[in-house]
Amino acid sequence: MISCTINGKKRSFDVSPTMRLREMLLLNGNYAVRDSDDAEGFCGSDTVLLDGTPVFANLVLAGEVEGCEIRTPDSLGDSLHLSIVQQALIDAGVVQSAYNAPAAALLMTWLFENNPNPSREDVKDILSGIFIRDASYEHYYLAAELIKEKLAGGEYRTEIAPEFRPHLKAIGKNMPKVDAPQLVSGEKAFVEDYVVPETNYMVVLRSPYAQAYVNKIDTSEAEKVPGVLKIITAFNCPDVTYMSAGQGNPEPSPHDRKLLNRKVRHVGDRVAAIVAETLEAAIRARDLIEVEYEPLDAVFTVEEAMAEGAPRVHNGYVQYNSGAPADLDEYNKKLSGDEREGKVVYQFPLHGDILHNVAAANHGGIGDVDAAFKESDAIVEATYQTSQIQHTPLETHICFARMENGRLIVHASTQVPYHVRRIIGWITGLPENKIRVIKTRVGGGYGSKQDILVEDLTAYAAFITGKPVLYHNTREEEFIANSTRHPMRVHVKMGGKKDGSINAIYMKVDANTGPYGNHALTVPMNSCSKTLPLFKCDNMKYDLTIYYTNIPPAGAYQGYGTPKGTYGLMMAMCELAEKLGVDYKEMVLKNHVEEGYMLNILKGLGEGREGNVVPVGSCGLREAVEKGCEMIEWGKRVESDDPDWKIGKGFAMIMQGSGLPGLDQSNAICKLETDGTVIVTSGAADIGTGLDTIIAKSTSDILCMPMERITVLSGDTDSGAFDTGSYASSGTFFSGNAAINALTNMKNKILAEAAYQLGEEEDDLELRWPGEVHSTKTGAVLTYYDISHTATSGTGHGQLITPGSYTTMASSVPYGAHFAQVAVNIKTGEVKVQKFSAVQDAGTPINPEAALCQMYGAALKSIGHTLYEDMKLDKDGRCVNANMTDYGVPMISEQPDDFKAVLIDVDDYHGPFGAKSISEIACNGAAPAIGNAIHDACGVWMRSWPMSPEKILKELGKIK
Amino acid sequence: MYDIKALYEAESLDHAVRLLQEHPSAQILAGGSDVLVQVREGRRAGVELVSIYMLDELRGVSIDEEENIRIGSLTSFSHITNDPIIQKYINVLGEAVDMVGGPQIRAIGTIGGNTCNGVTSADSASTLMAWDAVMEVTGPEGVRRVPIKDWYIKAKVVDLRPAEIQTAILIPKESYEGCFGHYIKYSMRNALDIATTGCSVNVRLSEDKKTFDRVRIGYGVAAPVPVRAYTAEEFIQGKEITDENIKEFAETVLKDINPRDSWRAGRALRRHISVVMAERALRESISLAGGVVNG
Amino acid sequence: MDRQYKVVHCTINGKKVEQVVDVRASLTDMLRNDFRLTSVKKGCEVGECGACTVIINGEGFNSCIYLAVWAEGKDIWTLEGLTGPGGELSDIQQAFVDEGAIQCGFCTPGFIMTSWEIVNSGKEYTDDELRKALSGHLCRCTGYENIFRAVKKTMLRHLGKYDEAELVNSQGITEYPEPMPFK
Amino acid sequence: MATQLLMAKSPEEAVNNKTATAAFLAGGTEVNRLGSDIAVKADMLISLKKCSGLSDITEADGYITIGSMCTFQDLIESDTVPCYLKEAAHFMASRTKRNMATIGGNIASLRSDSYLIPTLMAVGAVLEMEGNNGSCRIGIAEYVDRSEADALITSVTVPKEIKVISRRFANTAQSHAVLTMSAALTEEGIWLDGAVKNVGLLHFCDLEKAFREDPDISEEAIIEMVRVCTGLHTADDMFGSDTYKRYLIAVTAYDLHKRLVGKEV
Repeated sequence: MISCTINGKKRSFDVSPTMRLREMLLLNGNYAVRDSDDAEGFCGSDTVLLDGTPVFANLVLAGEVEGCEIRTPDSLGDSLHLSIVQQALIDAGVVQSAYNAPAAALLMTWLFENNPNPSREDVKDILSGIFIRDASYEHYYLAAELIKEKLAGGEYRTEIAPEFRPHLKAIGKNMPKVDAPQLVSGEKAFVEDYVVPETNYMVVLRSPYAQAYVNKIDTSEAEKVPGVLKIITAFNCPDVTYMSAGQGNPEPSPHDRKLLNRKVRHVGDRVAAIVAETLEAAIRARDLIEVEYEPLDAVFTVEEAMAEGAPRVHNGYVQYNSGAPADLDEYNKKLSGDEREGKVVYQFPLHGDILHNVAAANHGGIGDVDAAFKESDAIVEATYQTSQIQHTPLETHICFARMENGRLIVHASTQVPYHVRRIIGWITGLPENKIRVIKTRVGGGYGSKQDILVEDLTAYAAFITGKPVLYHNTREEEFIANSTRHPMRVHVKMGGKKDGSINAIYMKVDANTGPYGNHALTVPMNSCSKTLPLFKCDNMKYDLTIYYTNIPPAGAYQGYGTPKGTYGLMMAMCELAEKLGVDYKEMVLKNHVEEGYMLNILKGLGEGREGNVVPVGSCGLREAVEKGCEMIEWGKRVESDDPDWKIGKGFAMIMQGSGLPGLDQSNAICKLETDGTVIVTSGAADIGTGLDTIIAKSTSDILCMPMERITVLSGDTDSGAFDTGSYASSGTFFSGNAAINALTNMKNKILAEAAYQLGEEEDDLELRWPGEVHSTKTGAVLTYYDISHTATSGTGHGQLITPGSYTTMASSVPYGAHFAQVAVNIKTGEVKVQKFSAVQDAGTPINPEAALCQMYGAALKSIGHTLYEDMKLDKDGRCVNANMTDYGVPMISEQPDDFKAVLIDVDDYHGPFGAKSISEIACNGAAPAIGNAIHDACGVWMRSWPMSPEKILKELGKIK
Repeated sequence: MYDIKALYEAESLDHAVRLLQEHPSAQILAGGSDVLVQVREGRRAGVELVSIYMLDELRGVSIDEEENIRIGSLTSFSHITNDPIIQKYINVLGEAVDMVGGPQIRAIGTIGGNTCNGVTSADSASTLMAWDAVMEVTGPEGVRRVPIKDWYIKAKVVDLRPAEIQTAILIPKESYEGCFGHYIKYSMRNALDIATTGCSVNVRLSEDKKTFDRVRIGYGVAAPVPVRAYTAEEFIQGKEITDENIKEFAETVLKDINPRDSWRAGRALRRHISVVMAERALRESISLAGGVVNG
Repeated sequence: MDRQYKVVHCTINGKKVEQVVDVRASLTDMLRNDFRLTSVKKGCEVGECGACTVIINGEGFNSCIYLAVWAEGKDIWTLEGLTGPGGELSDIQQAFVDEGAIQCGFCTPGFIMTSWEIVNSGKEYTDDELRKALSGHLCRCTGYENIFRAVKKTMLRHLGKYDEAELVNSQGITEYPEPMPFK
Repeated sequence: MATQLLMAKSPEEAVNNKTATAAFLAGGTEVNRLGSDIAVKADMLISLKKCSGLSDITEADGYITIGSMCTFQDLIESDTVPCYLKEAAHFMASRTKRNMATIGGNIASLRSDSYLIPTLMAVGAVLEMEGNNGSCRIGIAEYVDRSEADALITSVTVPKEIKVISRRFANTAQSHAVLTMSAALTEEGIWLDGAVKNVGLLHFCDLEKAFREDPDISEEAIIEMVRVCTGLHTADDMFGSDTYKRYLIAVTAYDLHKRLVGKEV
C-alpha cells in the first residue's frame, strides 16, 4: 500500500512499488500527466512536482513517493478558474496544439513560486525540460513578462502582438484562443482522454525486413493467449485496395495498399494486428506469432531505385479508373502479376511506371530554357539532397473506435475527419451514415495526421469485433510507421545576366516517396509550384520523377515539398549572384514577382490536373525583404572576437498557397439559438492553429455580438458539414470563407425576420453591437433574443439556421522572407544560429499572437531539419535513431538568441477579411537562409541536409 | 450498495446459531426479498445481518420417517410449486406460493422467510394455517416444534426465540391424507401485488363422498395474523354436501374473522369477499375431492 | 466501522472472473460498476420492476435484491452475453426488434433475459403461462403486446414450429386457418 | 521486470541487499529510462533516495567531498562545488533531468558520453566506495578500468583550486555527446581525459606526453598523431565518421591545451 498526498489530498494505492508514478497518477484520474516519449525523460509531458521539485513522473517509481507530496498540472485551475500563469500562456498565444501545455504551465508556476522576478535565463533554464513543437519557446519569454506585470500591477503593459483592422472588434485583435482554457488546464481534450475503461487494446506486429513476401502466418499459439479477441493479417483482411493520403477524391495518389499486405515494403510495415482485452495479452500474443517471410532485395535511395534491374517495390499489376493508356495490357504482362504484390490503381494518369519504380512524374515549363541558357552571362548548376524528417508531434498517432447501435464511432486525432470517414467506409463496407468520426483536440499534426495511418486498422478492428478498441503508436512506431518528409534530390540549373536578372531556371527533382504512393505526386509538385512562381522569369522548366523505395513511409509534412524546392532555388540564386558579382539582395529585388504579374508557369503545375493561370494577387514580398534586411542589418559585416567563429548572414524569399483552388471545399452551418446566442458548426479541423477562434471572431464581427455568446463546434462528421480538411494551408481561407458565407446568410435572415416582426422595410434595419437589430427609420430595437424567441414560438417562422459553403478558383498566395545570422566554428564545424527573423505577409492576421507563434514554431522546426534532425537508416533500412534523444529535435537551447517574427500588413481580396495562410510557408525559409549564411560566413555551399559539423568540416577541407 | 452495518455469512446451521448468539442484535437474512427491501426503504437501515442463504441443507421437500411432508425453510417458492411431493399431496400450497410477487421474486423468496415475517397477507400462511402445519425451529437449546396456530403471536411477531432459526415446515400425515384444497388470492393485479384478502379451504369427504368428513378454512388479511374460521368448520362438520350447507358455511365465517379498514380495502368489502371466497373455495375443494353438490 | 470486502469467484457471460467486492454491494452494483455491464438497469432496487433481471444458474433473478457475495460459484448471464462474437444479435433480441417490442428500451434487457430463459426451456407455454412467466417485468411504453408476440414467436421457432410462429397475429393469437385444433 | 523495491535507509543496508540480480537505483534517469534493460533484468531495485549521509557537500583542506546522491542541480546550486564541475553539470541541458540525475549515478553508468567523468578524471577525483568488506577509497581512473558492480559509490572528492576546461560536442544540447573532453593543469603538466561515443572513457596519455615534451607543438602534428593512432578504436556510426571523430579529438585537445597553458589565457 503506497500513500502520498496528491494536490493536497491524501491518497493511497494498492499497486506494485515498481509501477511508474505516471501510471499510478492515471489511476487517480490525473490524466493531464501525459507521455510523449515512452518514458525516455525527454519531452517533459509527464512533468509533476515531487516534494516541490519538477521531475519526470515516468522515471519515478510508485514506491519512491511513499509519504511524498505530489502536484500535477491539472491542479493549477480549471477552464473557468484559470491561474495567472495559465491565463498569461493563453494570452501570449503559446497554447496551440498544447498536448503538454499543462506541463509547461506547471513548470512556469513552479518558476514564479520560487522566483517572483525570473530573468530570461531562468525561464530558459526551467523550460529546458520540456519539448515544445508547435509554438516554439519565444512567446514563453513574453508570457513570463506578462506574469510579472500581472503580479506587480494587475495589468499587462508589454505589447503581445501588433493588432490590425481597427474598424473591426474581433478580427485582427489579440484574444484568447477559444479552446485554450480547456487545453492549458489539462481537462479532457485528446483521444486518450475519452477511452472507456473497458476498452480492448490493439498492437501491430511489424516487419523486420525492408522488403519481403509474407508467405505464411501461424497465429495458433498467439490465439491461445487468454484475452486475445482477434488477429487480423493479410490473409483475413478485406480485399480493398486504397491509399492512406487524406486528399480530395479522386486522389492524385496511387491506390497501392491494402489494410495489411502479402508483401511488406519497409522495416516496420504492418504484418499482423492483434486485438486483446489487455495490452499485456496483446503484446504476449504478438510475440507468439510465427511468420514465414521470403526476404527480397530492397532499394533505399532514388539512385538505387532508378538503377537498371533494380528490385521493384510494386510489381503486381496496374489499373486505371480513368485515362488508362492504350498499351496497359502489354505493360501489365511485363509485371510479375504475383497476387502477393497486390495492385496499383491510378484514379487518373500520374505518369507512374512501376516497372522502373516510378510512382509518379510530371514535366512542364514555359519559354525555352536551353536557348535562354545560351544567352546567360553566368550559369550555376548544383544538386541539393534533403533528408528524411519526422514531424514528432507530442501526441503520437492514436485512435479509439467502438460500435454503437450498428454505427462505427471513431475518436481520431486527425486533420481530415471526412477523408477518414470515406476511407473507413471503403475498408469496412459501411456507408458514411453509419460512420461517425469525432476529431477531438489534436496534440500536433504538422501534416502527419493528414494521412490515415491508424484509423483504418483501429476502426476495422472495432467493426469486426463489435467491441471498443484502442490503438496508440509508441514513439518508435511514430518514426518507422508514420509519414515523413519526402527525401528529395533537387538539381537546379540557373542562368542570369550581368544586370542581375535571371533568364533561365531548370529544376530536376527526383523524390523518394518510400513504399506507398501517398502524396507521391503532389509533394514533389509543390517543390516547383510553390517556388518557381516567385520569379519573374520567362524561361522555366521542371522535370519531376518520384520513386518508390523501401525506406519508412513518406507523406505530408508542413510545407509539403516547398521547403526542399525553396532550398535548392534560393541557394542557387545566391551562388549565381556571387558569380555575377551582384548583391544577393539586389538580385532578389530584381527578380521577384509583384502584384498583377501573370503566372504562366502555373499552367502545368495543377495538382495532377490543368493548373489555372492567374495574376499575382496581394503580395507583401518587397516590404518583407526590405524589412528583413533592415532587421538583420544586411550588408554590414559582423566579426566575432574568437578567430575560430566566423559570422555570416543569409536570407530567402518564400511563398505558399491558401488551399487548393478548384479542389477544396468547406461548409459551415450557423444556428441562432432561442436565447439569441449563436452556435456555428464547421466541418473544419482545428488542430491547434486557432481555426475555431477565426470562425468565432468572424461571427462576432459579422453579427456584431460578443465572443462569449458564440460557440464554434468543429470536426464531428455527425454534426458538421463536409470540409476537405486542414492541409495545404486551406484552414483559414476555405473554412473561414465558408463560415463567413453562412454568417452573411444569417445576417440577411435576421434582418428579414426582424423586418417581418417589426413590420418595417429591411433596408431601414441594421445590426449593431451587442447583438440587436436597430431601425434607422423608427429607432425600434429587437434583440437577437426577441427575434429568435418569437421565431421559435408556436406561431414563429422557425429557428434561424443558415448554411454556407466555399469553393473558388482564386488563389491567395502568402509571401515572405526569412533571415538568418549564423556563427560557424571553422575549427569544429559547429553552427549556432545567432539571429533569425521571419517576416511574412499573411494578409490580415486574424489571430495576431497565434500567427506569430505559428511562425516561430515553423521556423524552429525548419531550423531543426536544416541543422539537427535526420532519420538515419542502416544498410537493412532499419532506422537506428528512432527515439527523441538521438533523432535530434531542436529544444529551447537550439532556439536563436535573437528570434523575431514580423507581420507585413497586406489586405487580400479573396481571403476572409483579407486573410491568407501563415503556417506552412514559415517552414520554407530556414534551410536556404542558413545555407546562404554559412556560405557568407565561411565560403562553403552546404548542399545537403542536415548541415552537420562533419559536413562543414569536409567542405572546408579540414577532413577528407 | 445496502446500508447495513455488517454481514455475517453462516457456513452451517450451527455456525448460524453461534453467529446469532455472538451478535444478539443481528437479524436473519434468508432470500432477502423482504429484509433487503426494508433495508433499502430505511426501515432496517444500519442493521447487522446473518445470511443463511448459502445453507443448502435447509432446502428441499421430502417425506420424513413420521410420514410428515417436510419442507425446508429455505426452499424457494418456485421450487415448492414444481415439487412432485407438493403437487401430489398438497398442491394447493404450490398454487398459493405461485401467486407471490413475480417469477423472479418466487425464485429468490423462501417459505421460511414468508412465514417468519409474521405478515397476515403472506400467501403461504393462510394455506399452511388451513393445513395445521407445524413449524420446526432450531436454536441453542436444540429443535422445537410449534403448531402454526401458536406460531403467530401478533402482527409481524412470531414465536421465534433469540438465536433460533426456523429450519422446516411440517405437514402431518393426518393433516394431508385424503385432503383436497383450493386457495383464492383476492388482489387488484395478477402479479407483484399483496393480497387484499386470501382464503384457503380444504375438505376431506366421507367414504361415499356425500358428507363432509372434515372442512378447514384459513384466511389472510382477515385479522392481524392468519386465522381459522373454527365456527364455520364446526358447523359443516359431518353435514351433507348441499347448496344450503355450503351457503350457510360461507355466511358463518363472518363470526370468526375480523377484517379492518386499510388503504387497500374497507372492512365491508373484506367481509363480503370473505363470504364469496369461502363458498367458491369450498365448491372447488369438493370437486377436487370428487364430491358432487346435492349429489 | 471499516468496510468488509470479500473476493467473489463466478462466471459472467461464459468467462471465469474474480472480483473483490464490498459485502454491502448488490449484484447489480457489481455487474454495473466493476464489470461495466451497464445493460443491467436499476428501475426500483426493491425487486418490483424486473429491469435488473439476470440469469443465475439458469433462473431469472432480480439482481438488485441479490447480494454480490451470493454470486460465489454462480454462472451469471447478462444481455451483453447474448450477442455473438462479431456483435450479431441472438434470435430473441432480433425478434424484439422485428416485433417493435422496444420503445425506450430501459426494460428491454431485463425482459430479454427472462424471455431467453423461456425460449431455451424447451417447454411450450400456453398464452396465459407465457404472460405469467413475463409478469415480473414492468414496461411503461409498449403495453406488453409486442413483447408477448416476440417471445411467443421465438418460443415456437425454438420448438421447430416455424409456420405456426408465422400465424401469430398482431394480438399474439395464433390464427389457425381451419378451426383451432382441440388442445 | 523488477517487482520489488527496497528503500535503503543506509549505504550498509543497500550493499548488504545487493545480490547479483538486484540493481542500485539512484536518480532513475538511467535505470528507469526507455531502452535501459537494467530494471528489466533485475528482480529487485535498491533505491538510495532515502539513504542517509549521501547528499551532503563538505570542504576540507582544499578538497570538496560530494555525496553520491547529490543531483546535478544540487552541484549547480551549491556554493562550495568548484565552477569547473558546475560547467560539466550544465552539459546536461534538461533542467528537470538535472533535478533527478545524481553524480554517483552518472559515474556508475560509465557511459561513453558521460557528462562528468571526463572532468572528474582530469582532476583526479577520488571515490569513496561502500563494499561488502566496509568502505575504501579508489581513484576514478582505476574505478573506470575495473568497477566492482556490487560496491556503492558514497562520495566523490575533487580538488577545489585547479584550472580545468571541458568541451562537449553533440548534435543538439539534449543529444548524446559524440565527444566530451576535459583538460586540467597540474604540476606535471596537462592531464587530458575524454569520453568518445561508442568507444569509451579514455585517458589521452600520448597527447599529454606530446604537449609536455613540446608545448609549442603544431595543431597539424596533433591532428596527424591522432589520425594514425592505432590505440584509438573509433568507427563510423550515426554520430559521425571515424575521420571526423579523430580530427575532433585532435583539434579539441589542441584547443584545450592552448587555452590552459596558452599566453592569452
